[in-house]
Amino acid sequence: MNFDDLIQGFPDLTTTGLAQGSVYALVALGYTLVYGVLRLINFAHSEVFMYGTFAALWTWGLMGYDSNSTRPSLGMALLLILVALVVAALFSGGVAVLLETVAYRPLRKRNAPPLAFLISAIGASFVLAEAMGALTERRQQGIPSILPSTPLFTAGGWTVTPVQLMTLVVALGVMFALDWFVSKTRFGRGIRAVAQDADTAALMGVNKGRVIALVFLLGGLLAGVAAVFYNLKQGNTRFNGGFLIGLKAFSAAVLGGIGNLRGALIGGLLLGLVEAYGAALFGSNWTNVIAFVVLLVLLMFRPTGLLGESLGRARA
Amino acid sequence: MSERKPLLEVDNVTLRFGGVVALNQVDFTLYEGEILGLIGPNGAGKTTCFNAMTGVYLPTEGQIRFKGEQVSGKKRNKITKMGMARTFQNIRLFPEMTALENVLVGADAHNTTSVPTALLRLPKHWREERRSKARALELLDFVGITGRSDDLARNLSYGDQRRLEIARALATNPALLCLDEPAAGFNPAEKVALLELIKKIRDSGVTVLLIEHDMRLVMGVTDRIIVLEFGKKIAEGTPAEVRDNPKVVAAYLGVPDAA
Amino acid sequence: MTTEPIKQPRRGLHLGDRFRALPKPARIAAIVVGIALLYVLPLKGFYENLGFPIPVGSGYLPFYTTGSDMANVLFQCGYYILLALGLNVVLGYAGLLDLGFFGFFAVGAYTVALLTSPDSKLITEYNWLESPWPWLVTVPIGVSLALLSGVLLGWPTLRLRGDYLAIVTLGFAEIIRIVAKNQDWILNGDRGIPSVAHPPGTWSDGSPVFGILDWSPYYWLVLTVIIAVIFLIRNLANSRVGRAWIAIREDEDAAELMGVPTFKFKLWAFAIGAAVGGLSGTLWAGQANFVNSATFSLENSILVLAAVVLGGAGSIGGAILGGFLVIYLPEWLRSVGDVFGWPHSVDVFGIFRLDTSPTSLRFIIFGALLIVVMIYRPQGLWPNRRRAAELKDRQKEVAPVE
Amino acid sequence: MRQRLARVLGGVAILALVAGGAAACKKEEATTPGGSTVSGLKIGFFGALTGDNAGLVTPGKNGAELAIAEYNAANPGADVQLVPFDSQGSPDKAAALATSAVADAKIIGIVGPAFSGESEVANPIFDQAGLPIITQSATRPSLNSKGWKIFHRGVGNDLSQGPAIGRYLKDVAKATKVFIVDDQSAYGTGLRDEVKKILGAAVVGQDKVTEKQQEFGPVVTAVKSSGADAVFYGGYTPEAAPFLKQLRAGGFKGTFIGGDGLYDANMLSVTGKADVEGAVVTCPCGPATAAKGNFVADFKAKFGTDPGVYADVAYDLTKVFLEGFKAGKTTRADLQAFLGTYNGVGSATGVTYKWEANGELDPAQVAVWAFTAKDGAWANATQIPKG
Repeated sequence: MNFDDLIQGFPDLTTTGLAQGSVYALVALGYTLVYGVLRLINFAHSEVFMYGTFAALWTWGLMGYDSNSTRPSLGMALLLILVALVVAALFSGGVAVLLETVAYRPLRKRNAPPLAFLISAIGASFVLAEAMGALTERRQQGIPSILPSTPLFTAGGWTVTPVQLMTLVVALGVMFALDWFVSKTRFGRGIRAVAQDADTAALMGVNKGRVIALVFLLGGLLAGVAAVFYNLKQGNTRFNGGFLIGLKAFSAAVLGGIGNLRGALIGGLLLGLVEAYGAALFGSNWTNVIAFVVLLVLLMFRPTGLLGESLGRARA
Repeated sequence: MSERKPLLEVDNVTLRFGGVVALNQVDFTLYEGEILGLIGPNGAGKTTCFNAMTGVYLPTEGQIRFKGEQVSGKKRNKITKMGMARTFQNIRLFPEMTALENVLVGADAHNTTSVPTALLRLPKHWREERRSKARALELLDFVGITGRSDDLARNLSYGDQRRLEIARALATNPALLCLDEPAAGFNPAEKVALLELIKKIRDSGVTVLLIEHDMRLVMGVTDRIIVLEFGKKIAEGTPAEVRDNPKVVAAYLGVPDAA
Repeated sequence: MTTEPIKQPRRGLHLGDRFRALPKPARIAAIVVGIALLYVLPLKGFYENLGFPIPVGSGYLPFYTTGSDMANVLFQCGYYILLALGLNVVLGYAGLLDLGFFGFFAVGAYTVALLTSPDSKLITEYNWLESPWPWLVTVPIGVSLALLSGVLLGWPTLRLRGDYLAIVTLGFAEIIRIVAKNQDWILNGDRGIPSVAHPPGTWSDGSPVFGILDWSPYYWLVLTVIIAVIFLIRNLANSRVGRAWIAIREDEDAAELMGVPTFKFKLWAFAIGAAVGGLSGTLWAGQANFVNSATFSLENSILVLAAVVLGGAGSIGGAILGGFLVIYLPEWLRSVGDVFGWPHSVDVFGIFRLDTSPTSLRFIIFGALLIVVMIYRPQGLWPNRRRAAELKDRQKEVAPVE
Repeated sequence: MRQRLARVLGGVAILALVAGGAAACKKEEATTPGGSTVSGLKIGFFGALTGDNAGLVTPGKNGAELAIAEYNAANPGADVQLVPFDSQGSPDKAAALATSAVADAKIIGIVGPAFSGESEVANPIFDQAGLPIITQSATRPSLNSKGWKIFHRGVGNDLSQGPAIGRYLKDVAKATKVFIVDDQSAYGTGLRDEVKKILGAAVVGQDKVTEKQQEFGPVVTAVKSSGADAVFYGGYTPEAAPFLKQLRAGGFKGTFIGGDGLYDANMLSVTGKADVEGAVVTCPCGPATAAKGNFVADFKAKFGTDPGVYADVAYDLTKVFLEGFKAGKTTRADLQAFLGTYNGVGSATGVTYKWEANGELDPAQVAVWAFTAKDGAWANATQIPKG
C-alpha cells in the first residue's frame, strides 16, 4: 500500500480516472441498452467499439494524419475530431446492426434458449476481433496526436488536459441526450415498451424487430463516440484492444445496475476512479484485480447494482 | 373430522410489496385429513398466499406454522422435506426429463445419496434408486399415466402434464399437498376425473389444499372453504355456508354499481 | 403388399441407433476394439497403412499432422477433452455458464509444478519442502485444491443470477492469471517454474516411460484417465445427483420446491467440474516440464467453451468430439496447408496483407462455427438424444409470423 | 441383423490388423540410422513468425534465409533448406514444434528459439535429441545454467544488457532520479533487477504494468510526482509505445530508455515521430543497418527492406552452421562438436563467435549498443562503454 502516492497524485488521479470512466460509461450504455431490452449480454459489443477505433484511425489517415504527423492547429484538430466522431459512430453503429442481423436475429426467430444467444455473441466477438487481426497483421497502430497536451488550467494541484475535459463533457452530454431520447421521443417509448413486455408491445403495434435494431444502432453509435476518445487518450489501438474495455464497461454497467441508463454513467465513472486510486495504492498491475473485486463485493450486497435495474421489468 | 388436529396454521399473515398489500392479516387453520378450498376472484391473493406458505415469499407480519413448526425463513427445499408439496398454476415440469425422471426428482427429496455415494455406486445408491423407482412407478399408476413413463414430459398431453405434476409432488411424500388451479384448461370430463383423483389422494392420507376458480369443482370436493378478496379473508366455512354468504356472492358476481 | 414395414426417410447414418440395436456382447466387443484403436492413434505407421492413397513425395499422410508431432497433438486433444468433460458437467448438466473454467486448470498445473520442481520457491525460498515430491503424489493434491477453489468461487457467486455468473467467473480467471503473473510471488510469474516432474515408470532398458521426446505414453495416460473420468461422470449423471442437475437446469425454482437442495448441487457441479479441470492441469504439468503464467489466457477458456457447445452441451460424446476438434482441426489444417502450399498471408490490392495461416484463422473459424451451430444445430454435433428432441420442438413452436 | 453384426466385426478386425502392421512398421523404421546422408540437410528456424512479437523475429528469419541462399548458390550441389517453426512466441506451442523438429532427422541445427519462455520448453527437447541450437535473441541469463549441452547464445544476455542500461543512464544521460517500470515478464523483470543494482539510490520510484495494458494514467501520475528525470521501461513495444505516448502527453520531458524488446519499427510508428523522439533503446547487438560487408545491400536486394533487428546476427549464426556443413559435419553430434571448438568472425556483425562451456558467447565479444530515436528512425548507434 502506498498512501503517499495516492495523496500526492490525488488531483491527477481523479481527472485521469474520470476521463477513463467516461469511456467506460459510453461503452457501458451500449451493454445496458441491449440488456434492458433483450436480457442479453451482448458479448460482442467490445468489438463494435474496437471497430470504431479503427474507423477513426482510418478516417484520420485518409485526411492525411498518421502517428508521425505533427500536431494540427486547434481548428483543424476540432474538425478532425468531429469528422472522426461521425464516421466512427456510424461505422460502429453499422457493425452493431450487422451483428444483430447475423448473430442474434436468426436465433430470435427460432426461439433459441438464452444460453444460445450468449454463445453466439462470444462467437461473433471472436470473428470480429480476429477478422480485424488478419486485416491489420495483428499489429498495433499508432494514433496521431491531435489535441495539445498542455493543461487547460492548473489550480491548486489540479490540472485538466483538453482530452480529459472533452471526454467527460461529451460523455455527460451524450448521457443526457440519450436520457431525453428514451424518455421523450416516440422511438424511446417504443424501446421502453419492448423492454417492459415485448409481446404486448408487439400487439400494440410496436415493430419489435425495428426497435431491437434501433437499440443496437444506438449502442453502436455510443461505442463509436467512445472509440474516438479512447484513441485520443490512449494513443494506439489494436485488434484485441476491445476485450478489456468491454469487460470493464460491462462491469461498470453491472455496478450501476444493468439496464439502467444513469446507472451505466455512475458505474463507469466510479469504476474509472476506483481503478485510478487503486492503481496508485497497490500498483498499476493490480488494476484489473481491484476492478473485479469491487464488482464482486458489490454484487454480494446489492445484487442488482447501485441504482437497480430500471429499463426493463422487474425480474420475478 | 373427529380429532381436528391442526396441520397448517396461517396466523395473521400480512405481506406487502412496496406499497401494495398483497395479503392483509389472513388467518386460517388447515386440519389433518381434510380438503380445504382457497377461492377468490382474480388477484385476490390466492397464489401469493400459497407462495408464502411454501417459502417463496417471507411474510411481512404474522406466522405460518406447519406441524407446529415455524415455516417462514426456512429454505424452500427444507419446507418440502417437512411434508409440504405443491403444483404450479402454469405447469412447471422439467420438460427435458422423462415422466419417470420427473417423479424421481420428487422422490429424491427424501434420499440422501450425494456425490461420493453416486460416484462409487455404494449400496445406498442402489437401495435408494430401487426404492424410488418403485415408488415413482406406483405414483404414475396412481395418477393414471403409467404408459407414458418413458416419454419426455414436454411431449405429454396437457392433462397428462397436470397429472404428472401431481405425481411428482406426491413423490416427495407430503403430509399436505397444495394444488394451484389444477383444473385450469380442463374440459368437464377431465374435471370429473380430477375430482376423483383428489378424493383418492385424500383417502390415501394426504391433506389437500386446493386453490380453484371453478366453483363447481370446489363445492364438489372440499370439506371447507376459505374465501379471499383483495388479500383479506372474507369468509370461511363449509361449501354450503360459503355459497350462501352474501359477501362471497358480491365478490364473485361483483357489486352491481361497481360494474 | 409385403409385410415390410414402411420405410421412413432417414437422414444421416444413425450410427447411434444402429449401435444400440446390436446385442450386448457385440456392443461390448465393439467398445473394447474401439478403445484399443484409440491407443494406436499416435503411431505414424498406422496412418501409412490406412489404405488411403498417399501422394508420393508430398509428405502428406491422411489424418496425420505433419506440422507438429502427432502424439503431442493427441495429448493436447486429451487434456482439452478432459477440460470439456469437466465444463460439460457445469454447463451441460447444471446449466451454469462458467467463462473462467481454465482457471481450475491453472490451479491443478501450478500445484504440481510447485510441489515437484526443485526450482520451486517452496523449496528455494520458503523452505516449506525439503525436496521435491514425486508427480503421482501431487496429482490428488492438485485435484483437491482445484475442487476446493471451485467451492470457494461457487460459494459466493452461485447465489447470483445466471447472467452475472458468466462475468464473475470470467473475472475469477482473470484474477488467477494476474496473480500468477506477479513475479515476486510464489508462482514466479512469467519466469515460471522449470523442471516439473514427469509421471513415474521406466522401460526395461532403464529409460523413463514418460520422457521428453516420445509423447505417446502421455497420450496413453491421458486416454486412460479420460476413460475413467467418463465412467465416473456417467455414474453421477445416472443418479440422484444427475437428476438434480438437470432439474436445476430446466427450472431452478421448481427443482427447489420439489425438495432439491439446489445450491448444494450447483456447488457440487462447480466442484466436480473444477476437479476434472484441475486433473487436466496436473496431467498437462506432468508433461509440460515448464509452467508459467503465459498459458492461462482467456482464449483457452473460450476454446473449452467452444468445444463443449460445438460437441453438444449435456452430452459426454459431444464433449469428447468437441475437445478433439478444437485442437486437432487447426493442426491438421496446418499440415494439409503446408503440404499443398496454403499461403500464410495474402496481399490484398497491395494495401493489406491478410494473415491466413490456419493457427491464426482458427478463432475466426471457431467463432463463425459457434454462430452457425447456434442457429442451425443448437444441440451440437453429437447431441444428447433428448436435448436434440427438445430443441427441435422449441423451433416448431415458434409462430410463423413475427 | 446377423449380417450387419458380421460386417461390423469384420471391419473392426481389419482395422486391428492394419494397426498391428502399423506398429510393426514403426519399429523397423526406428532401427534404420538416420541423418547420414549429405544431401537435403536442413536448418530449423524457431520463433514467433506470426503474432504480436513477430516484428522482433522475422528479420532474423530473413537473415537466415539469405545466408542459406548464398551458400546454395556458392556451392553447386548444395540444397540446404530452412525450415521455419512458428511458435508465435508462446511456450505452450513450442513443445509440439520442437518435437516435430527433432523427428526430422535432416534437421541438424536450429537457429533460435528466439525468446526465452519458449526456450524453457523447447531446449530440453533439443537437448534430449542432441540437436544443437544457437539463439540469436533469447537473453534470459538462467538459460545457461540448465545443463543443456546443445545450448549456444549468439549475443550477450540480460546480465550484460541490464548493467549497460544502468551505466548509460548514469554516465551518458546523467540521470539522477530514475523511475523504473516493468511489465512483469521474465525479460522485463530480469532487466529491471540489473538496472536497479547499478543505479542504487538513484531509483526514485517503481511500478509494474501488465501485458495488454493500455491505460497508463496512474503510472504517469506516479512518474510525475516522483520528480524523475528518466524512466526505464523493462518490457516490450505493445505496452511501451502507448506508455511513452501518454508520458509525453502528461508532460514528462526526461529520458526514456528500454532494452532490445523496444528495438523495432513498431515502437517508432506506434508512438509517433514527435513523441518517440529522443527515446533510447539498447541491444546486445550492433545496428543491423550498419552491418559489415555486403550484408545490408544483399538483404535489401532480396527482401526489399532494410535489415531489421537481429537480421545480421541470425545471418552470421546460420553461416556458422553452414561452415560446419562445408567441413563435412553432417550429423547432429558432429555439428555439436564443431560448435564447441568454433572460433570465427561473423561477416555481418564482426563479432568473433566463440562459445564457453555453458553455451555463452565469450564475454570479451559481448557489446551492448544504444540507439536513439531521431526523426522516426533508430539512429546514433553508440557502443555503451564496458563497466
